[in-house]
Amino acid sequence: MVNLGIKFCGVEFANPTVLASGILGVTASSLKNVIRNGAGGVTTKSIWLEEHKGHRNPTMFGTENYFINAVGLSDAGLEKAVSETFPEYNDGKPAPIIASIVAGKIDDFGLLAEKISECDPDIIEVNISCPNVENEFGKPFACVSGDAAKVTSVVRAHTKKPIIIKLSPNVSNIGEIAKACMDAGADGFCAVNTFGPGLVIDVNTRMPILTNKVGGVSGPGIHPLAVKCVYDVFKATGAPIIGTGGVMTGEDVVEMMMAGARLVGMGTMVYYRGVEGFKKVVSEIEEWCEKNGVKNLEEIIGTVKM
Amino acid sequence: MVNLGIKFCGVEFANPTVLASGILGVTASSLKNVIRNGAGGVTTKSIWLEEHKGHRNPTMFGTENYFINAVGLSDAGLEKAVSETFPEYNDGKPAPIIASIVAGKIDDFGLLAEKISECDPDIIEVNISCPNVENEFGKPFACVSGDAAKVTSVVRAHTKKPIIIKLSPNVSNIGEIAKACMDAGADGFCAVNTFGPGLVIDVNTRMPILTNKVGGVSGPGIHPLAVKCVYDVFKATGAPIIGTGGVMTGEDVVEMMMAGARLVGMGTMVYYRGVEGFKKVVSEIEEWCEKNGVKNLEEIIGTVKM
Amino acid sequence: MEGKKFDTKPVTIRIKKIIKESDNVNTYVFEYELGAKPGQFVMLWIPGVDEKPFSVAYDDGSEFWLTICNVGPATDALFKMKVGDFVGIRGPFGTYYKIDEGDHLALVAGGYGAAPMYFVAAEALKKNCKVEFLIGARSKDLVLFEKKIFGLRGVNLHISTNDGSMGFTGLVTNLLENVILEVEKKDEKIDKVFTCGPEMMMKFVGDIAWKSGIDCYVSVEKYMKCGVGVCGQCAVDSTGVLACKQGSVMKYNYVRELSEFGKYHRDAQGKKIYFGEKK
Amino acid sequence: MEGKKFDTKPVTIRIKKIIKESDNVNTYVFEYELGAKPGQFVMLWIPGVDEKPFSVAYDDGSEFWLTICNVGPATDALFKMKVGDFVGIRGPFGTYYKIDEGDHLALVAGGYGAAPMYFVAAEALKKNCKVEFLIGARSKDLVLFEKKIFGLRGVNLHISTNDGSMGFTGLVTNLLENVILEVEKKDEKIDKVFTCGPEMMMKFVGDIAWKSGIDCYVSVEKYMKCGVGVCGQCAVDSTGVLACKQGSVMKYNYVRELSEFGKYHRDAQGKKIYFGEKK
Ligand SMILES: Cc1cc2nc3c(=O)[nH]c(=O)nc-3n(C[C@H](O)[C@H](O)[C@H](O)COP(=O)(O)OP(=O)(O)OC[C@H]3O[C@@H](n4cnc5c(N)ncnc54)[C@H](O)[C@@H]3O)c2cc1C
Ligand SMILES: Cc1cc2nc3c(=O)[nH]c(=O)nc-3n(C[C@H](O)[C@H](O)[C@H](O)COP(=O)(O)OP(=O)(O)OC[C@H]3O[C@@H](n4cnc5c(N)ncnc54)[C@H](O)[C@@H]3O)c2cc1C
Ligand SMILES: Cc1cc2nc3c(=O)[nH]c(=O)nc-3n(C[C@H](O)[C@H](O)[C@H](O)COP(=O)(O)O)c2cc1C
Ligand SMILES: Cc1cc2nc3c(=O)[nH]c(=O)nc-3n(C[C@H](O)[C@H](O)[C@H](O)COP(=O)(O)O)c2cc1C
Ligand code: FES
Ligand code: FES
Repeated sequence: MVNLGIKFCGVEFANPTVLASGILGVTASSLKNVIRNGAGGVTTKSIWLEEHKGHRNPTMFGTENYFINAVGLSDAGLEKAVSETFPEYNDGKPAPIIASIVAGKIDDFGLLAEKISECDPDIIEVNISCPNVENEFGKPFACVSGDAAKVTSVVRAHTKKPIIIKLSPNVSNIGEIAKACMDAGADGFCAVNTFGPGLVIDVNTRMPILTNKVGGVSGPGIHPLAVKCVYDVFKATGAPIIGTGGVMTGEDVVEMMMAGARLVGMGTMVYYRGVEGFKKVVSEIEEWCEKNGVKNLEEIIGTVKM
Repeated sequence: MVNLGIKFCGVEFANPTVLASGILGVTASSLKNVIRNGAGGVTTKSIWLEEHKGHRNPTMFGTENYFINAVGLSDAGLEKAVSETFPEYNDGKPAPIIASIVAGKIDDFGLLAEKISECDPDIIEVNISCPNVENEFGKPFACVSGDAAKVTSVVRAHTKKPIIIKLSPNVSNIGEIAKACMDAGADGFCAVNTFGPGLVIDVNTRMPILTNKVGGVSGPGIHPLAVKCVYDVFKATGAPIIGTGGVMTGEDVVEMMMAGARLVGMGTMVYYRGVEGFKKVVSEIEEWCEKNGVKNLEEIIGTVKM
Repeated sequence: MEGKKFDTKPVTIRIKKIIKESDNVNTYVFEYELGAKPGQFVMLWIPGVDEKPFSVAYDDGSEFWLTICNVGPATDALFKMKVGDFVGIRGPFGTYYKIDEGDHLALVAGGYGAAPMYFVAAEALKKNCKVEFLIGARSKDLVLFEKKIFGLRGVNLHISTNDGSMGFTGLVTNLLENVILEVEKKDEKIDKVFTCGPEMMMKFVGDIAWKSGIDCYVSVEKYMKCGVGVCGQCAVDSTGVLACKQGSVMKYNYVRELSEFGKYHRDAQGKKIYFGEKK
Repeated sequence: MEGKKFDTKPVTIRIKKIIKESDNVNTYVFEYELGAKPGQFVMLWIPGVDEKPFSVAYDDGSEFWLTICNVGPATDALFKMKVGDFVGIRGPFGTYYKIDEGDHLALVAGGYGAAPMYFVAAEALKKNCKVEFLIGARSKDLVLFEKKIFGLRGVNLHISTNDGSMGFTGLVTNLLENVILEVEKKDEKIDKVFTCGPEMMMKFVGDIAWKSGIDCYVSVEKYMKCGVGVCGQCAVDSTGVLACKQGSVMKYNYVRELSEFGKYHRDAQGKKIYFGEKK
């Protein structure tokens, strides 16, 4: 019997797969449906203090090789999270839930963390890394280690919940930034957010396809880049990490864990394999463990022979 | 009749497709074979001053979504280029040739530029951006704008040939770096080199598959990221650019040109479509032009409606 | 390179023809091998404006139609476009109305729902079905596609208008009850009811079919962004199924258990909007 | 997810069995559905050491063999590995020996070339071919696979050794001339010559076949890094064709025109090494 359970920041997950933020995370019923389909835990879509309009469509599409999106972090705001999403999810709560929060001003992160803690999420994920916000507030906080640390310490001061920082891969020193966040009180990380941004042009109209012009790239084409980021963060901090980026199969999960992830996030996977993909991935992990004599997944974390 | 010809840094190319450096570029006969298969021009494998051993195999492999390599810039050195590659290529020279040069010390770039100029390449491409050299000399020159500019001015001082700088996508300010190179005397750019590096782990042995552990990622999965880089460099400099990264089809070429490329480099394409892919791509470009009433490819450069 | 199973990058194609159906409804014709089945939808990108879901009103393999009602910014921008202009298409997406050989079908359409139902009818005839085609509208000038449907041999067209300006006076649901009875009188039976139109109408249609013990399929049309099961915008309470993947066409047996169907939908930010509520 | 047409990530599998063929030649057996045709090669990754090309010595669909000569660091490391250890496989790559139904074939093997030729012979018998199997070696103890080949019914085994310690005394090329004559005497003819072995041997074999007007296929084995037509390391002068893609098995008609064949090959840095030259 293989034990797929993982303890992450003190929270027990039945298996290491976690729904990544922004995918199937609009409603509590959708999040529960993801758990019903096999995920070990879920992350909400990033929650703003106030209602936040995203970009107009097209906001996303996929190819055989990558997925690109610029949803623009649309959200109904804290009020909906507090009054609807969390109460509904917590009623017969099926698995741990991670609250993703996002803000344009550092202080708002503190207020959000405080308020969302009252909803009793298991973990708070601080999204400082959306690559599509470039035009709204300049560089994402995740790209400057000082900013990343500042956001972390503000959030730390406002909650007792475990906090993990969602890192951007679009930096040349992800390990350094992670270290700065650790020093500021982070309990762990989600690595990584989308890459780029990238640009896809429709050659007939000569227009960028996404209304936001550029979008964050995810999916199988960037997977090896994400694995390297996870390894760098693990090496720099040793902290618990939700390894995220182009994970499509049980073998990808195992690989991410060997690179240093304790949990593994999946978003774009549902584009290629459907929400039922979680079940498939989990059974692929189980199969691999059985074949390789791994009794407890904890054994494999960070074991890559570098 | 569509005119696919492009003038780049004063050099006439019969069509905008160029073989990227490091692919099928070991011998003159191989480079000529690429031209025979339809490319408008070729780039040599990066040439060192002295013989340079690369990494041991595995040095590369591909998946449906990306290609990863850490060849380690193996090369027989300047002597072979001077005595064999260029004389053989120039004997019945079928199309323009770009000499890619690489060095670990800034001064070596100058010496190389001077010597290689005697071989009469049409253009010199200065490779300051290989992501796999990290362990040998720290960060690549392409990741620090001061270093990039310094290399550029040293090369500038040693040759009258047009010089283009091969940029790295692994920076958060590619436009800025390009601008610094322009100010230091660059005539244009090749954007971009491979991404990352990335890491792929074999889950059975728990070993990185590449002997160098990490490798640069290319191919279709990173294409939108490369297009955005080309756009950024074009916007920052307006300079002639060889747009490179995940270009697989004639439509991808058109897209790259709309983003700002004058020529379009292809490397990994040959993995997916074979060397004969050049012919296919060129006829796809031609078809697109005919369908869209484009008589001269020059018309479309940088025309994306951003 | 060849397999394009997962390619949902919009393909830009030119508007081939625009047919005015009524004051604020146009049919847009495209020459493109879409390969849609009746009930499936596409995401239509109006470059520079927006991208929205629309049901396929017809697809003969080389040409397809979209019948679109001008209701807001995106559709309005589309109505200003001309033949030859480019739009982008992603799809076809979603489930479809499954037609079995020889079925006796009742198709119940409201509003632009007549368009996808026309597509169903056309396909049903190829499968030797008997088709009762019911259109409900507030008044005569809101009845769509009636000429095209009338032109389909083997289809019995039944129209209802609230104001009696055309056909039966009253609701299409009453008309449906009548049609079911009529068919029963002939010792025949309706095998399936397919319906597409305003959610409240589909709810009532579904309930009638349910009570009559007839399988019914409705089109669950929720706010859609991705159309491909990723964004979660179209997830339906309380099961969280995705209208763009498990739908839009779903069996009413299942739909009637959904706590949100016929009660509310959500906006682009995921906020509930109750039917009847002012936006 | 399903189509794996372009996946060349090494697959790590365990060594199932090691068979000692001679002092410095082992056959490694793997349980894996490789799907190789005779003449194709794989890239064999010895984790932590290197990855090198080796011809497939046999493949029955569920199991395949590699017959490997210990000549340097990578092969030496492999010889230290044990049953159950992991190695990585990419492939199969390259062209193969095409066998037509009922062909009368002469297979000429030198060194480890006997292994892939054994695979050819096994397949040829399935296609009702007559097979003359010629092995050339310097002496008896360097003759490989002769027992396995001897066990193939319908194959005529001909052996030559330079020192006469086994079979015909002399070069395999002389033996080939004899075999061709013998066959002609029976009013039959050799349809094709397939050869695999040291490049100089293959050159002489090719020339004999050429003079006799027999189609001949040789295995062009150049320094390979990628095996998939990308790195250009295996490009052959003066046409620049890739030994890993257009080869390794190529028609001698074409190969004899290559300026480098039988003259030089290149090292990992692309530097020429002339045959006979000390490394
Ligand atoms: C599966 C499906 C099939 C549809 N088929 C048709 C059709 O064949 N013909 C037709 O005229 N209309 C169809 N619609 C409705 C169409 O998508 C909306 O009319 C259109 O999006 C309106 O956009 P707008 O900017 O013009 O108006 P807005 O003012 O933005 O919206 C008007 C109303 O349209 C609906 N709507 C807006 N955006 C969306 C969205 N992204 N997804 C779903 N609903 C939205 C909302 O109810 C909104 O209140 C379909 C919707 C769905 C989900
Ligand atoms: C298509 C092909 C099929 C082959 N099939 C077999 C086989 O079935 N059995 C077998 O024993 N050997 C085979 N070889 C040769 C085998 O690849 C070399 O013996 C092996 O690479 C030696 O590596 P090493 O580190 O042990 O020795 P090294 O000391 O590194 O090399 C010894 C010699 O092997 C050759 N060699 C080394 N590396 C390569 C390389 N990457 N590509 C090509 N040649 C190389 C060179 O001639 C070199 O001088 C084949 C080679 C090719 C190209
Ligand atoms: C459609 C979409 C929406 C996303 N929205 C968010 C978001 O709101 N907050 C966030 O932190 N990350 C968001 N992401 C990033 C993902 O959580 C994830 O980090 C990234 O996509 C890489 O993982 P993947 O390849 O498994 O998708 C989004 C990604 C996609 C594809
Ligand atoms: C096998 C391989 C070897 C490469 N070697 C070099 C090199 O020597 N010098 C260089 O500037 N770029 C090198 N590159 C980078 C390519 O020139 C190109 O910039 C990159 O691969 C992106 O383009 P692509 O997606 O078309 O391959 C190499 C790429 C590959 C795949
Ligand atoms: S529209 Fe995005 S999940 Fe259905
Ligand atoms: S081995 Fe790389 S091209 Fe042949």
